[in-house]
Amino acid sequence: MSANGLHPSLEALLFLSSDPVSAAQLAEALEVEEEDVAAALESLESDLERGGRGVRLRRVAGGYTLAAVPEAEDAARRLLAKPRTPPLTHAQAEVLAIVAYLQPVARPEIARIRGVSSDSAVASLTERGMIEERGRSRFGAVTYATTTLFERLFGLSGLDALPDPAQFDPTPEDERELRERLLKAGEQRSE
Amino acid sequence: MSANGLHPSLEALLFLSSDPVSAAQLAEALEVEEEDVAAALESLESDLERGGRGVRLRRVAGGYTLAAVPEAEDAARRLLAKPRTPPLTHAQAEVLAIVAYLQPVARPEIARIRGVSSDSAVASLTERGMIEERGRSRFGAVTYATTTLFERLFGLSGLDALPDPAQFDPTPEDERELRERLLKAGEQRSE
Amino acid sequence: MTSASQLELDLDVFQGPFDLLLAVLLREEISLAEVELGQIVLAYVDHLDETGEMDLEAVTEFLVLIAALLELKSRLLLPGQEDDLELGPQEAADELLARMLEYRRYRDAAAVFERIFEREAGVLYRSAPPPPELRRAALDAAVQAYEPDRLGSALGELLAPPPDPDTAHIRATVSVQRRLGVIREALREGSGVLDFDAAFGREDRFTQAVTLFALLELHRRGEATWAQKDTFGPIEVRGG
Repeated sequence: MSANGLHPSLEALLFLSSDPVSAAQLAEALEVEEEDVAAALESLESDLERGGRGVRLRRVAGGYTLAAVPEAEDAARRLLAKPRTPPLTHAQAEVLAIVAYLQPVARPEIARIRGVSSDSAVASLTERGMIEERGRSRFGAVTYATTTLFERLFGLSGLDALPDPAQFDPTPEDERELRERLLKAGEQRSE
Repeated sequence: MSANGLHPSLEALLFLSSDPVSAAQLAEALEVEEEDVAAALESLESDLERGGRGVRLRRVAGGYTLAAVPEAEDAARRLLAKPRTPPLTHAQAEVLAIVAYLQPVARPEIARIRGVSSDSAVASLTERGMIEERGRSRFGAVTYATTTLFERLFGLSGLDALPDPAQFDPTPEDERELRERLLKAGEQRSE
Repeated sequence: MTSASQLELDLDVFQGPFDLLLAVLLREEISLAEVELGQIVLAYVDHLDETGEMDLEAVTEFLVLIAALLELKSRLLLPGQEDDLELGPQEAADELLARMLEYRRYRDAAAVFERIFEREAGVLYRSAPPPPELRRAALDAAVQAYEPDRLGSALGELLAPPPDPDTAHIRATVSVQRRLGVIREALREGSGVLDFDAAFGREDRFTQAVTLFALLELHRRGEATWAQKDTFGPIEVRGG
């Protein structure tokens, strides 16, 4: 079957499924080869991008799913009476970044990096479903990891799609700058 | 705005609404005249009929809704017939235990026992078909009960096959005492 | 302005702004072992009180710094437990810098996360149950995926008496002044004598830390003395 021939069934399945579905699951349901599904997904994606359509194909949390176009957000929120979820606080964002890159990570390690106890941010992220308990460290502390909801909320196809952590590595210039900043007061004083 | 210009937003709104919506509701959300919406709906309908698409516009009581094309039904059954069973989060396990042992149980009661709002866990358990709305409490709140699917997924022959709570708690309880003790512990938790 | 760099310090070994203290520490002009970190915290808390402002970023940076200084100092003062971790002043300075750089990395990542979250909040997904005729099929195909004991143990946890209430949200109200009041009251009740450990009670760690600073402050003002008869024995706080 040509890539286009699969479009209607693919669109129907993605429309019906409320969770992201993998190409393998779609291939099994459609009783076709996975590579055909992959090709059809690609052509469906570009069809949807071409404009005039209200949905886009997105790759999130290890699967494919349809999402409404962002232009419709305001009207959708009016229709569904659904307010935006509150933004992340700085503390929540820091804890989330630590958990995302170091998972599984124990609470004391999060506190050590941030220099402050992070219990309340950990609790609200857990309640918001973005992180969850995932086993224990060898010292017996509960460890945390991100959830698939986190990947959905951040539009990530998976954890390997997190922003490249190397971009946050301090450059030697950053390091020199920080050292200099700390030393600057001393220089001024000794002048 | 031309009928075609409204297509993307209109499609997005119909895509997002799980219930049928009227032309008046759509017009209000889109901040346009109802007759423009009516015209756009008609042209969207014929676009969708033209083929190559996985959804159709349906007029049902209460308004308009999108539905998957019938040709995809077999594939959809194959895809959705397998209930997705990701591991339960801590919050989901707690909510499920409360509903299983105390059913029917109202949402505010679940929140009181857990000491935190449990809306997102209730929503995902409902979504996965493990619990469902079952009547109302005498205060008018929706009450929840477990489904047959829940019993199947836990390999239970019936609700009387739930593990005896006494096994996890020293004192045996009848159901009313169990509810009272859970509420008491919950109140202490949220103090 | 709550930036720690604006903080003027008046310590036994050092007088001047906090920034400068960091600089001298980094240049090893004085040893961390001689610096009374408790006084820096007290000065900062007073400074916050005076300005009445709260710049979260500045306060966080101060906390990261002071936590790192505390840990480094405790390792300087208690060598031997982990011999390979014994730190000279240069290593301590390097580690302080490393700690700040590590925190910065996650602070920068957090800023990116906040932007992604904000952008993605505009993307809406459909969340509707499949039509009834498709849902029915799911039941026939369902096989056991979960253990019933998971429910039993979740219920058992909910029945268990709750742990001590989380006081994280009221931390900000703990002040040295208030802890001073509590300790003075306890001294009065105990006719001028108070067991050191009892002063801490079962408070959370932050309150305990502030309590320690309050005890140090009483000592500094000459309001109380400490006595310990045996090594590692109980410490008595006596009102002066």
